[in-house]
Order: sequence, then structure tokens, then C-alpha cells
Amino acid sequence: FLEDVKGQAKGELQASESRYQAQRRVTQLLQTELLHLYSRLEMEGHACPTTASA
Amino acid sequence: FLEDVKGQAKGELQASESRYQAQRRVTQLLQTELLHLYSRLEMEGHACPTTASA
Amino acid sequence: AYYEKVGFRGVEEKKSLEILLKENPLDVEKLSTFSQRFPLPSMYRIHVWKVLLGILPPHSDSHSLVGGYRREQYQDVLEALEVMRFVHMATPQTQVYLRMFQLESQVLPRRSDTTPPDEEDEDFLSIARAMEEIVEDSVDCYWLIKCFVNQFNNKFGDSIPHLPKSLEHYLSVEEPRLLNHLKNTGALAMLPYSLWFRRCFAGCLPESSLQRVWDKVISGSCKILVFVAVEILLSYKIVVMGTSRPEGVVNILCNMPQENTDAIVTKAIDLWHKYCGTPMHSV
Repeated sequence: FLEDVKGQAKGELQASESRYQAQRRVTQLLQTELLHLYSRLEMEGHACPTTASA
Repeated sequence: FLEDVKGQAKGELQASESRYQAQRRVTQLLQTELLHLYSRLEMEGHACPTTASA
Repeated sequence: AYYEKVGFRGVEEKKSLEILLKENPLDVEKLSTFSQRFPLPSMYRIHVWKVLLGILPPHSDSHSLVGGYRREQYQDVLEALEVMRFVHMATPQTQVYLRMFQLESQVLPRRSDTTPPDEEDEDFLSIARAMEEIVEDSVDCYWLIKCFVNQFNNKFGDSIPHLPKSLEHYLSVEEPRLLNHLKNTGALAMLPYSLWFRRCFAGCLPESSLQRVWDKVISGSCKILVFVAVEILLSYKIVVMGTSRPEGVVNILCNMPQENTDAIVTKAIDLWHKYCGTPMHSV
């Protein structure tokens, strides 16, 4: 029975872990996209100074 | 003793869940920021057609 | 002889704490009682605080696993703030902690929002600056600030508004003349209550004295804050009695000299034990 409880606990922890990992991958993807957009915005900012200063 | 095992598992699971929740908050924030940037890019795209067509 | 007695007591206390810390799982209640009664030896302070604040679970076997989770959570939140340019290389560390705390509590303001930090943020920053002096490791430091602030607000949020009344009460027992002077000059209403009761003396007492007060707060008492305030007033009695302008009184109390604060805290703890009793069970 004890083994049973331990096994269940382990399963729950693993599930939590894998949810975390999935969420983490999403984060990384979003962060990459964000960095990409920032640099695009900056470039456009330089390429289009009239708009920026207007 | 059984309570002991359960208690330990609970402590670990709570810490793991807290890490997951933090990651979720991060994801939400990144999503909001991305949406904001997309709309900004779209607006700037319209405001600066010469750059876009060049 | 006095030194010997104190030294001996210190050794005994340290031994009994070491026995408590060897238990597995840790008995959090006993650890609370211990830190209510005795000062924590500095080599164990941070570890005990982490257990009392739930940063580490009672089971010592889980400490390395959970410690790893805590570290990752810290890094995840920090990384996101860096990517989003909420913080950069030059951001003061306490400001970084504030942003991390706000992100986790879902109250992070927009980056373009340039409103200055509100009173609550300033309280957080004061506590963070003090904790930074006490704790070296930045992961530990962030977690301790976060859990200290959260626990303080959750546990004592409802009691804090009543502490000034409580201060008035104990002052009326200990030194009615001083209380009358404070009342008559209008200084009573202007005392630095938020520095005392919201920042828990962060920025008021030097860290070496402060951490002995925080031992009591973290192990479950906010009443101790009242007695520290009483002892501060008592130790500046003569200057305060000689000042009739309330602003003058506030100025003295907000810019206390950083000496003798250890004695003030020791007296405050004695007074607190006198009025509220010494927690007796076990240890």
C-alpha cells in the first residue's frame, strides 16, 4: 500500500513537471518571437525617422 | 509513517506547482506584450508606407 | 559572570536548535517556538527563516529538489523580465526584486506606465534593501523578501491598523508622562507608524538589530513591533520630552542614531515576553 502511495505521488510530481516543461517551451518560443519583433521595430524606427520624430 | 510520505510528496508538489504557475504568469505577460507589439507594427506599417514598399 | 552566563545559555540554545534541525521531518511548530523564545544563531538564521516561511518544506530529504525548483522559478521570472526589457544591467537589485514580485502577483504595471512607486512599493523596497544586507545569495534573498512580505500581509494585515492603539496602551502603562506629552503636542498621530508597522523597522534599525526583530515576526508575532516602538520612544524620552513641535519628534525618530539599537531590541523582547508571556511548550 505504501508503494502505492509513493507511486501515486511520483506520478503527480511527474505530471506537474511535464506541465512545467511544456509551459517553458511556450515561453521560449514567445521570447524568441518577442526579441525578433523588438529588433524589427528598432530597424523600422531607424529606417523611418520622419514617423518617429513626428 | 504513511502521513509522512504523503506530507513529503505534498511539499514537493506544491513547490513544483508554484514553479509552473510562475511560468504561466510569464507566458501570459509575453502574450500580452506580443499582441501589443503586433498592433504597433501594423499601425507603423500604415504610417510609413514608403519604407514598406521600398 | 554575566558574559559567562549569557555565553553558556547561547551554547545550550544552539545545541537544542541543532537537535531540532536534525529532525526529519522538521517540526515547524517547535522551530517557531524556538525562535519566539531565543535569538537565532546567525549561522542557522537563514535556513530557519526559509523553513518557517515555507520556502523549504519540512522534509529535509526534499530540500535539494525543492531548492532547485525555487532557483528555476527565480530564473524563469528574471529571464522574462530581461527579455521584455523591464529590467536591464543597471537596474538596482531591489527594483528587480520588486518587478519579479509584481510579475508573480500579476500586478506588473505596463512598462510605459511611469507613475512613481506607490506606498506599498516603497514598503517592499525598504524591506528588500534590508534583506539584501542580511542575505547574500540573490535567489534566497528574493524568496525571503517575497515570502516575508506575503506572510506578513496575509497573517497580520488585519492587525496592523490596530498596532498604534496597542502602542498607546503599553506606553500608558510604561510611561504615561511621555504618552501625555506626545498627545498634547499632537505628535502621537504623526509617529512613523508605517516605518514601524509596515516596513517592520527596515530602514530604521541597522540589520544586525533588525534581524532579531524579524526572527519574531517570521515565527509568528507582529506584537513585537509594538514593543520595539515602545522601547524606541522610551530610549529617546528625554529628547522627545524636550521637543514640542511634532515634526521635530518625527524627525528624531525617523533618523535614529544607529547605535544602542541592540540594547533597544533586547529590552523590547524582554518587554514583549513580560506582557505576552514566553511561549513555553517543548524545545
